[in-house]
Amino acid sequence: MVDLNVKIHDLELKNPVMTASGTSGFAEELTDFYDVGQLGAVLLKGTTLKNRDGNPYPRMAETASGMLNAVGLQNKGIDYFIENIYPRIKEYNTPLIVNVNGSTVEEYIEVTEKVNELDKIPAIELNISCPNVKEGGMSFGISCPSAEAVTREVRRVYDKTLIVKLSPNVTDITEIAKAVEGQGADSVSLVNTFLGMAIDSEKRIPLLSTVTGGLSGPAIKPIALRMVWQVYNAVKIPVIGMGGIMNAADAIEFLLAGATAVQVGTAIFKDPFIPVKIITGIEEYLTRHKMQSVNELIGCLQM
Amino acid sequence: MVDLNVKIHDLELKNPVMTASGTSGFAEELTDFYDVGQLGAVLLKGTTLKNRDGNPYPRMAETASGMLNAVGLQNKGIDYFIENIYPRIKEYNTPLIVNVNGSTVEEYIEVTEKVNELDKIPAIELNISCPNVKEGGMSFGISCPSAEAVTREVRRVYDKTLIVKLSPNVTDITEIAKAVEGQGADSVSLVNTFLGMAIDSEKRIPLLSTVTGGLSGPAIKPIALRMVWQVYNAVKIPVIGMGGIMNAADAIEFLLAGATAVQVGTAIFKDPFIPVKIITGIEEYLTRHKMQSVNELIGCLQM
Amino acid sequence: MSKKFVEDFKVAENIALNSSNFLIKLVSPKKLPDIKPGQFVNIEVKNSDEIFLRRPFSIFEIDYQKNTLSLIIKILGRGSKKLTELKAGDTVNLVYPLGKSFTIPQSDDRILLIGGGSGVAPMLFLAKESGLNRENVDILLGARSREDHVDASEYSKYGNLHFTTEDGSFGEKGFVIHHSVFQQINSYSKVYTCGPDAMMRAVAKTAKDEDIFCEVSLENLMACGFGVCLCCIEPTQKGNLCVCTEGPVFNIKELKW
Amino acid sequence: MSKKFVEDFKVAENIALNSSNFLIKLVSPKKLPDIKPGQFVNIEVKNSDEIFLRRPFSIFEIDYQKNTLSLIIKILGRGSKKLTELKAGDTVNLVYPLGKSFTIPQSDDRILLIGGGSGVAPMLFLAKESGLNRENVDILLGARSREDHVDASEYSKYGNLHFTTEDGSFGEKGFVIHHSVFQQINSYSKVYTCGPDAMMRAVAKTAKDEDIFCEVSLENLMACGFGVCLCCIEPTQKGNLCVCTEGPVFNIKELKW
Ligand SMILES: Cc1cc2nc3c(=O)[nH]c(=O)nc-3n(C[C@H](O)[C@H](O)[C@H](O)COP(=O)(O)OP(=O)(O)OC[C@H]3O[C@@H](n4cnc5c(N)ncnc54)[C@H](O)[C@@H]3O)c2cc1C
Ligand SMILES: Cc1cc2nc3c(=O)[nH]c(=O)nc-3n(C[C@H](O)[C@H](O)[C@H](O)COP(=O)(O)OP(=O)(O)OC[C@H]3O[C@@H](n4cnc5c(N)ncnc54)[C@H](O)[C@@H]3O)c2cc1C
Ligand SMILES: Cc1cc2nc3c(=O)[nH]c(=O)nc-3n(C[C@H](O)[C@H](O)[C@H](O)COP(=O)(O)O)c2cc1C
Ligand SMILES: Cc1cc2nc3c(=O)[nH]c(=O)nc-3n(C[C@H](O)[C@H](O)[C@H](O)COP(=O)(O)O)c2cc1C
Ligand code: FES
Ligand code: FES
Repeated sequence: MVDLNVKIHDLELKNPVMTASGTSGFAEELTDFYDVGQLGAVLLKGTTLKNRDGNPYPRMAETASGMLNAVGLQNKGIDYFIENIYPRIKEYNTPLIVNVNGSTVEEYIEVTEKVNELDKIPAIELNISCPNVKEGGMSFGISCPSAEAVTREVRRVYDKTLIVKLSPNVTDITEIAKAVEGQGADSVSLVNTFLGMAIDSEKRIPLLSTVTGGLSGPAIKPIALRMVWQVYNAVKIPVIGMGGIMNAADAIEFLLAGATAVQVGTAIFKDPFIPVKIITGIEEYLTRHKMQSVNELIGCLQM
Repeated sequence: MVDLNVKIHDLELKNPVMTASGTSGFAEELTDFYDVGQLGAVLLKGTTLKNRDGNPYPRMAETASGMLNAVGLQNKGIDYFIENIYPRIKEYNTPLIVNVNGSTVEEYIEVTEKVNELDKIPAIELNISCPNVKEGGMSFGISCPSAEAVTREVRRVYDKTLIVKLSPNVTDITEIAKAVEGQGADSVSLVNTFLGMAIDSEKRIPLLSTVTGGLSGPAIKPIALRMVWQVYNAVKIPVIGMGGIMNAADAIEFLLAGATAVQVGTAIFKDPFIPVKIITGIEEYLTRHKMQSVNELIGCLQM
Repeated sequence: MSKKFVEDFKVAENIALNSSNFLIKLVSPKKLPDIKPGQFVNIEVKNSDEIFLRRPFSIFEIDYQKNTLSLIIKILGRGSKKLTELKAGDTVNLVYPLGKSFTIPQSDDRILLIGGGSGVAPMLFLAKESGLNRENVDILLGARSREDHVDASEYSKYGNLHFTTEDGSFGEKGFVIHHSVFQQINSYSKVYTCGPDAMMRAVAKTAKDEDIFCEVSLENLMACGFGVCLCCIEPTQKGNLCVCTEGPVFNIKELKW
Repeated sequence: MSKKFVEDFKVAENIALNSSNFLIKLVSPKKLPDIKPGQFVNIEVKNSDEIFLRRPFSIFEIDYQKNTLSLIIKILGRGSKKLTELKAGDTVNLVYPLGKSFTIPQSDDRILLIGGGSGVAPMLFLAKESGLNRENVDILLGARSREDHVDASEYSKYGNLHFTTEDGSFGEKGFVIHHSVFQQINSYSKVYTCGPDAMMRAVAKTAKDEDIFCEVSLENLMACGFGVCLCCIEPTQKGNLCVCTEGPVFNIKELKW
């Protein structure tokens, strides 16, 4: 038996495979297919202080080996989550992580304070990288001062594992990573989606109601992998890698580049079983390569 | 008959379809397939002051809907070009544009001065965005002051059409575009490749000798298109768009987003006839949509 | 929430109904779960360098004995084209059953089913499953021309078939809302419709004006099909709802139409 | 520079030579250009969501009457696998003819052709085109085991066939450099080799030591195949050269081996 356990600060995971925020609902949707207790963790849908309707339809466009989305953080707000959803899902046998969003630092703080009270939420992922909202979101994640400010303030009110989710839409992602590490982030997760655009050449209109949206899927994997590798070499806190992971080989590439755990996002739309298949695939890989633990892969790219 | 002519500053093109630098050799290679006189222009292979061996093998890796390259500006230097290659190609019936590279501002200037003497080279493309060289290259293109400095100095010694090629590996490409416009660039071309990475999960080694390389192909199209649209809305000089263009529909999307002309790169590796097919395709599109001129498409995205 | 599956099916047959519509019958190695009219599958398009996501299609017919499930696929773009090229014996992967079904009529209902284009599929499925006597079921199918209609004659045992064509080449001339049975919309207790947006909106408008129960089945761009991506929304009285889980069937009163 | 083409061919036949090697015969609707041993094609792999670039394969046989061109494809990864699934009648697109050929022997040459793995293809092509009497041509083919050898018996009319297997199940036991004809390398005026890197390096080393003319055909990762991308380089005495245009055939004196 190989050992798949990994640790993200205080958070012990039975395996390094999480599902990404905004691509796995509130975990319940996945339970229609399988027991989510198999997963390393589930990142819940991006949550804000108040109800948000999100952006108008159309919100997605297929692209070469990927897709654009412009969901825009549609959610019913943190109070609705606490009252109506949390009670239904809190007994799932996997760590549930809330993806915290805000248009102002105060909003981030308020949401975090509320989540801090929830026994069964061992960690939050601070989303400072959503490209699909007008205020807040990515604007916090593309400059060091603002990324620092929001991390510092949220850290003050949060006791458990604080993961900060980074935007890839920057010149040097290691600077942002170091900035949030300096303000007490326990881990960084990367990457969120790349700002992209698609056009209907026949109708001469943008395919998304918001013109631009977030690019995800295998198309972005080479860039995401490079960023994970750069950040791994720049910070001391554990890195959570994602961006286009479709199978176990992809996940292992991220581990080798330095990720302690990975998140699977868009792949779930193609097949909700992919995260589970990746867990099995990593297990098989370790056995085949006569390794005892997944930790033997993390950061072990040979140069 | 529809009108395909476009103008990039002083440069009149018979159609808006160019082949991208580093993907169409010195045009001669394409003449093995067809008459390059059909093309709007040919961007010649990246040229430096002195001979460069480029990076060690392996220099490429296939990725989802794209590829990474780490060629590293292999070329024999500007003098070799002028003496040995230029005389062979100068009579081609299409504008030949030299892609100028350097590790220092002085090198950029020296190469430019030499190219300035060549009658049949009506324009240069200043490459401040190559991700595959240790010194110079992309480092000039990711900060406004350095992009400004090199553009200003090159502008001083160059009389003909000066195109500056921008890197997409930045937080805000419009700032760089505005910076080089401010220093006298006649046009900007974008995007160069995205810095990416690929790993062999079985062997646990990077697939490129240089670990990271430049991502091109359809995978990057949504991001490239977004950047072209942003830059078009930020500057007054003509924009040349590229990144993953594989067919006429793709090219038209870039024109709609604001590109006055497009460059076709990686697609040539799949089929060297693609640039020619795109010209025909644009012609057909204009006829089908009862348009007289390709200028009716440029920047005409309906919002 | 209800149990959903990701399963490989084999293509049993693929029949061209006309130049653009294909009937594809798929067989599962496993017992099919319970499936109701209005539900759909999300189908993987293999061996294509252009297609990344699955494509949703309404379920048209079910045979629980033979474990077959049929779809009617109309060629719209690249994915539907590729699917219509499937051959008997090929494997396709489905995520299913997805979405909510139509409200099954009660025994005293008189229903009108209005289908257009590929929306014919769930209408015929509903006719079959309605549990009503055929005289209480009217099926109105619209198309541009005679050759765009699929052969629905088998369904005359479940209801009275009526047709319109825009060019008058078959059935009554005009759109479905111009058909004589539609003029009697007040004689039905429930109206169901699936098809092009414009058609459904026209039907819904009359049904709303006349205050008749009416359900429509929306077609929307979907990424996941099971409620996790929030791409497939429709603005409703209760805010933006996911068409894939809260629909595709909606009562027109819920919508902002 | 010489004229090159991008052309659709039809698959005439696809024959499994053994479990991993396939002989694929392609037919062109047009007259084939002149093609020499050592030249290659860059072939598009269609209907795959994983493969973006073409894959290079040496030309194995040419029939100018029938306008056919054959390849021997060994399954290595995803692209070669997909190509070996081609069926008669399928269309494939080639960029060709690419690269430089082997130096055609002169009438007084005695030559040794050493092939391993998929490198067998250009060696047999060269045997056929050498223009020499069969007694002046020795063809030495190496493989792991009997079942890994392709049937080359037809080529005995162009030269004397010799075989090695690592397990001794066919021909002499060992690697090609252990074979008795290789021991007589001095009796040849020209040695040609194509196959796994380690094999070619071993052959080249002896040829270099013995100062015998020797050409090798390199296999390298290629993006374009016609000299524009500069991805396929080999460090040589003249600096980094493109394998696709300056090779794939190199005289070992040019290399840094
Ligand atoms: C719940 C549901 C049930 C459906 N049932 C059926 C059915 O039974 N039979 C059938 O033939 N079709 C059905 N459809 C529609 C079907 O999903 C689309 O025709 C198909 O996905 C198109 O894929 P494509 O790759 O061929 O088109 P693409 O090449 O992806 O697109 C071609 C063009 O059509 C547009 N388009 C594609 N899909 C949609 C859509 N869903 N809504 C609006 N515009 C779209 C695109 O934007 C583009 O302009 C259903 C859709 C939904 C959501
Ligand atoms: C000039 C030339 C002539 C060739 N002639 C033949 C021939 O006649 N018959 C034949 O079977 N093969 C030939 N090859 C090799 C053939 O091109 C590769 O086997 C094929 O491209 C592999 O593609 P794939 O998609 O199956 O492998 P992939 O899935 O792309 O790769 C599988 C693994 O093999 C490695 N690999 C792939 N291609 C190469 C390569 N060219 N060099 C080194 N490592 C590689 C990859 O890095 C990877 O680790 C030739 C190559 C060249 C350059
Ligand atoms: C439809 C969709 C919705 C998303 N919503 C969120 C979100 O609410 N919060 C967040 O941090 N990331 C969100 N993301 C980004 C993903 O979590 C992930 O960072 C990104 O998609 C890259 O990974 P992938 O390529 O595996 O999908 C969303 C992505 C998609 C495709
Ligand atoms: C193999 C290769 C070599 C390249 N060399 C150069 C170069 O020398 N100078 C340059 O400005 N861009 C170079 N590029 C970048 C292309 O010109 C182009 O900007 C990029 O590939 C995006 O376009 P595409 O997706 O159509 O290829 C190179 C790209 C590739 C793939
Ligand atoms: S398609 Fe994903 S939520 Fe409906
Ligand atoms: S493969 Fe492009 S130069 Fe050789």
